[in-house]
Amino acid sequence: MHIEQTKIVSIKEVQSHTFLLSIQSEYFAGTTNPGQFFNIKVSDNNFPLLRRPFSVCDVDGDIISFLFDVHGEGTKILSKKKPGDDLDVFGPLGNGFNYSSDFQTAIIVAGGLGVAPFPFLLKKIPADKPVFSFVGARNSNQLITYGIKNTKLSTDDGSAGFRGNVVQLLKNEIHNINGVKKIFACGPNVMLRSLVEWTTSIGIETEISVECAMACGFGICQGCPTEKSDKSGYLLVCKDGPVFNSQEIVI
Amino acid sequence: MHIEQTKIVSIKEVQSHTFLLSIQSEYFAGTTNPGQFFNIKVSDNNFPLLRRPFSVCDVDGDIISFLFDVHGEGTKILSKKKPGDDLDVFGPLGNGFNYSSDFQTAIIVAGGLGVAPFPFLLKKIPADKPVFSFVGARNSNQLITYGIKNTKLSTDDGSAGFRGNVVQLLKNEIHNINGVKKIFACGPNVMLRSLVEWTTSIGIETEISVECAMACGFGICQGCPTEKSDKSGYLLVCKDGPVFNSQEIVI
Amino acid sequence: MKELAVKIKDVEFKNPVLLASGTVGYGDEIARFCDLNQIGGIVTKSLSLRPRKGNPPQRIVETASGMLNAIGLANVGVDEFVKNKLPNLAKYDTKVICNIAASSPEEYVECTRILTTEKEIDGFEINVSCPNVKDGGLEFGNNIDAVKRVTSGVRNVTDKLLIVKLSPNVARISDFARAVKESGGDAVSAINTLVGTAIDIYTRRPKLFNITGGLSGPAIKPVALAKVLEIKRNVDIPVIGIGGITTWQDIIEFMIAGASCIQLGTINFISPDFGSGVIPDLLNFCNENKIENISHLTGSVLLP
Amino acid sequence: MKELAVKIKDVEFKNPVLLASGTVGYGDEIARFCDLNQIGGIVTKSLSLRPRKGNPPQRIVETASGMLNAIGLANVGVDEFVKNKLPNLAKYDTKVICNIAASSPEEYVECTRILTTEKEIDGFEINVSCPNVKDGGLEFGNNIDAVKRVTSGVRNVTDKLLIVKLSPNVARISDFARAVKESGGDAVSAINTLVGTAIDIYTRRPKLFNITGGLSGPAIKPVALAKVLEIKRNVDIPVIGIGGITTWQDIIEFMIAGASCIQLGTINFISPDFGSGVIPDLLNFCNENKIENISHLTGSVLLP
Ligand SMILES: Cc1cc2nc3c(=O)[nH]c(=O)nc-3n(C[C@H](O)[C@H](O)[C@H](O)COP(=O)(O)OP(=O)(O)OC[C@H]3O[C@@H](n4cnc5c(N)ncnc54)[C@H](O)[C@@H]3O)c2cc1C
Ligand SMILES: Cc1cc2nc3c(=O)[nH]c(=O)nc-3n(C[C@H](O)[C@H](O)[C@H](O)COP(=O)(O)OP(=O)(O)OC[C@H]3O[C@@H](n4cnc5c(N)ncnc54)[C@H](O)[C@@H]3O)c2cc1C
Ligand SMILES: Cc1cc2nc3c(=O)[nH]c(=O)nc-3n(C[C@H](O)[C@H](O)[C@H](O)COP(=O)(O)O)c2cc1C
Ligand SMILES: Cc1cc2nc3c(=O)[nH]c(=O)nc-3n(C[C@H](O)[C@H](O)[C@H](O)COP(=O)(O)O)c2cc1C
Ligand code: FES
Ligand code: FES
Repeated sequence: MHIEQTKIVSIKEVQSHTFLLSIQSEYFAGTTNPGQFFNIKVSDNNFPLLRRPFSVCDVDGDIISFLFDVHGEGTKILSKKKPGDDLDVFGPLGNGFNYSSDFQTAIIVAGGLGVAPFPFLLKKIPADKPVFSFVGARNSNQLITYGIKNTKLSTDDGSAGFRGNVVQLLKNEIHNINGVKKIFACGPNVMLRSLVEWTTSIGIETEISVECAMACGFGICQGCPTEKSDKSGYLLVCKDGPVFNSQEIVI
Repeated sequence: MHIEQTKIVSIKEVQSHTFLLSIQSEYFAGTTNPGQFFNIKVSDNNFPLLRRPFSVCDVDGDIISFLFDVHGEGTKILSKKKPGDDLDVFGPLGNGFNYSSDFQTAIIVAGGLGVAPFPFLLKKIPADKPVFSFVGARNSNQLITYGIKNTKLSTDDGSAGFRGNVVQLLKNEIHNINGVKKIFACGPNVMLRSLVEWTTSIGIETEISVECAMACGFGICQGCPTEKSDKSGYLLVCKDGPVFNSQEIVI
Repeated sequence: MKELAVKIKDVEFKNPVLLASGTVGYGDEIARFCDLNQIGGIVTKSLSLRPRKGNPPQRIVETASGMLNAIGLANVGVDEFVKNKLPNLAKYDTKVICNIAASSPEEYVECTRILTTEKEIDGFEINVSCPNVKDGGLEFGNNIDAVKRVTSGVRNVTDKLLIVKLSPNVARISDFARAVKESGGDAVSAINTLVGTAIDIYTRRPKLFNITGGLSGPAIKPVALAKVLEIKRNVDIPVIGIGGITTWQDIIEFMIAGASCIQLGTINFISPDFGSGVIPDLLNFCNENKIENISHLTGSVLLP
Repeated sequence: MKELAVKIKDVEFKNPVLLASGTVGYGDEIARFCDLNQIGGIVTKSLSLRPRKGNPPQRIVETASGMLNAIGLANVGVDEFVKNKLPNLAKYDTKVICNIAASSPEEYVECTRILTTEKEIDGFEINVSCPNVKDGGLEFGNNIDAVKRVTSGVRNVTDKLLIVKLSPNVARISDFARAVKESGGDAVSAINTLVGTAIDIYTRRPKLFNITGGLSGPAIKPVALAKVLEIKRNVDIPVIGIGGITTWQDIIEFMIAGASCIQLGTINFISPDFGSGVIPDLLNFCNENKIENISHLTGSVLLP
């Protein structure tokens, strides 16, 4: 991990308010694992003060991409950047997905912008292992499937795919999926919570990428605690995560 | 005076670190006098918090121009704007030059970026009155003569024009200028002070445009006092100025 | 617009948005931008018995998301105010609160005695907390007994709404709020500015003639909010929240923390139209969240 | 680089740049970015006798040019620090200051007694000012007698450099600095964070689990600077300046105001390389301005 002044190669609005930002960095491209994140300074002044964390979305040659939503002031500033602009990027940070563990079939579960870390993960999952993806959103306008393959959709209002949430959809479909399964999930905490409750009960290994407020992103501020499952203390989302095995923490 | 969301028509670096910014506004073009200023919000967030004051440099049709130097963070942000960008402009503010008083010959005295208010003033001075301009700077790289006519130059280091300051230059040249004179001056306080000392002693009417720290720019914060000549209290630079008759205030 | 009306003592403010002392003069200039008929009230620049010139320049320094000021209570004085400023303010359908600053308890009382007979004045805000004058101001604001003396002295000469504006530059602001309540004050305003400074590193001189100044603006919002919350948790007195408000969300946040009304300060310098412009946003929030009257927000913070 | 050396008591810091407690842990992670050999010193996260888990999330909220934290003194405890953290710190050619936080005067003394025998520790910073724990912290910081008791208690068990870190959440910080001096302390650090809060307007809950937190970052710089100046004008004791430093100019400004050394806090989260990166800028300033030793800046402010 280091801090690099990168150049923006491209920035595209892939969906209303959702942007795909690409930067060039040999070092980052060579050292990043799916599920890791970068802490980006969106301005060169005090506003906003803190860096903003974004999961790596994809790596292609020496191009790194991030998929982000315009949420508040920081992402608004980011969305207005232009190709050629400088970008101060710190990473790669945290621990990514473990895609080489002992499973036969990968299942991707993404809520909303939770798809962000998966294009890169999908590239890394060994080609002989089938992948099934489940993506959910409130409605069809908010469905993002950028870079995801073999996908089943759900929307809360039924405007696309299954009507209901993505965990229900997965429950309905799981019997069609064979082999020793491993779930990789990212999305809102409520989604992760209901997913993990269920996968724990039926014993499917699950890795989740967790979000929370962060200041430093690399373990010096203690600002991003998440409770250990045994309640003996806290792990740090930025350093011990953001990807956790669902058994490690209380989500 | 009002607040208007204007569009930037053009922005050019006329000299290293000096920019000419033009916006479009019928209202401003129709209501502004030379020497008045505008208070510009250079960002749409808290950084920087306060507006930045700039003298009107020129008005051409419905195009208003400002000439500015990159000084600190605010002007840095401003210098990076692009044609088509929005700009939040408040004005016209304060009182401008009185160019219709009873004089026969106008003398412009500008130090550094003090030339800013004069292109517009020169347009307004009745055509039958001759104008002599004196512009000074540290060295030839810092000399700005944008929009100024009939100009004599001075530089501290002699790299262009007269070697010395602009007030000395004027003293040397004043005997060549005939008629009832009126001086219009803008520049650093030290320059204005030495100018006014001399013009008071020889009785030439002098108007000076003064700069100081400002918060509101329209008289509500009391942040911009300048002492009255009789020391009985303060005038406000933003509301009673920024152009003062040199006899009104202690510069 | 009854949804937005707020009552403190017997004064009904049209809505909880007031303009803060020292940031709108006596209403003359701001009225071109902020429709005073649309807002709850306006608080005058601090008035003293006699006019004050204020401090020599430099009076203002910008800081990160904030500004320092050391105006030094420049004001026209009570008499000139009544003669030439109040008539203009009286034209608007809004509440007029006179802020008073003085160098002695007697001067506070004297100012109030003179002003209270003016029917256009709806209440007083006693400024015991200005950090920028030698005499008066902070010395009172840091001394509970002085605050009590001033409050009860002023209470004796007026039946109108009596607000005391507290200094944040103390260890426990709620002790001062309690003192105000016990001495007959009707409400407290929190906060005035925080003491701060800035130095020119080349000349090595303070940037402000007064050496220190008062910090205001978004930078201080978290501090102001904590002070409002502290008062609300400890003392049963209406609080007027002030400090760094620049959005309608900030106003709601202050009310949830405990404010009955709020005041807008530094934002007037940047967006002089914010005061009246924000009213529809407040109305909208109340409607969307089915809040019958905005005062139901006051102190509604849910604490663990 | 002798131009930058600064001495407090018998500890010679290579330069006035220290890393502030709680913002660099025990030096492990920051060392990848900031070359600890290049800076004056590092102050550890506050240590307590036993390990502390700290507060549940949310512990952090960003604010205008600042941030609130309510970490709650999460730390490994004195024993674990000596066993597993100190050896790593000892590898660097820099001064190591242990910051201590405790719930009782006795615990402060006990921690110091244990740590003072470690030769790798150059001094102590006693944190009487953490706003984020129920027991200890602010209560001590607001009480002059408690500060005196803690200072003299700790003084009794160590001859090493003894710094007391003061709370800004008091009316007159210089009274506390005087108390420290009178009780045998060698220096004071100013400031710790300001108490602040933030509320979610939709859930109406404080954003921080702890309700309030400590405000740090550029927003507080003017306040911190005023506190340093206040101490310098009133008490003859070395001051370590802290609060909102993000540029080399800020460091110079704090020194001119009265700081002997400074500490970097929040900036480490944004630019972890700032600590060592800023040293050449300081050197440059001294050379350009013909300042033989940077300590000549300390307290050199020119007041009217
Ligand atoms: C490890 C990690 C990976 C992420 N990956 C992505 C991604 O790939 N794409 C994407 O669009 N977004 C991602 N996010 C979320 C993204 O960081 C936020 O949307 C962004 O910070 C919003 O910034 P803003 O200034 O626009 O919003 P604002 O709401 O104005 O400001 C954000 C502020 O809120 C705080 N905050 C509070 N809760 C949270 C939370 N749960 N998550 C983040 N910040 C919080 C932050 O500390 C920050 O200071 C990720 C977050 C984390 C922690
Ligand atoms: C009436 C008036 C007219 C002006 N016209 C022009 C112009 O036409 N062209 C031009 O280039 N500049 C002009 N200036 C100066 C210009 O406003 C400043 O250069 C600009 O504010 C710098 O902003 P910054 O953020 O880049 O600099 P910074 O130094 O980072 O910030 C400026 C801050 O310094 C404060 N400040 C302190 N002293 C002064 C002072 N003497 N003048 C201005 N601000 C001060 C301001 O309040 C502001 O908060 C004018 C100033 C005034 C008052
Ligand atoms: C330039 C200026 C002048 C002020 N003058 C006064 C004053 O005369 N009396 C007073 O009680 N408060 C005065 N204040 C304090 C404000 O009323 C308000 O309490 C403070 O600025 C915090 O609010 P804000 O952050 O919204 O500005 C002044 C503030 C500023 C910025
Ligand atoms: C996340 C965080 C944790 C902190 N923890 C401690 C602590 O454990 N002990 C302490 O004395 N100060 C602590 N502080 C206060 C800092 O040391 C410093 O005094 C304060 O942040 C102001 O400096 P800054 O504005 O440069 O951050 C902490 C600050 C932050 C931001
Ligand atoms: S964000 Fe600072 S420790 Fe995790
Ligand atoms: S800048 Fe506010 S009164 Fe002049």
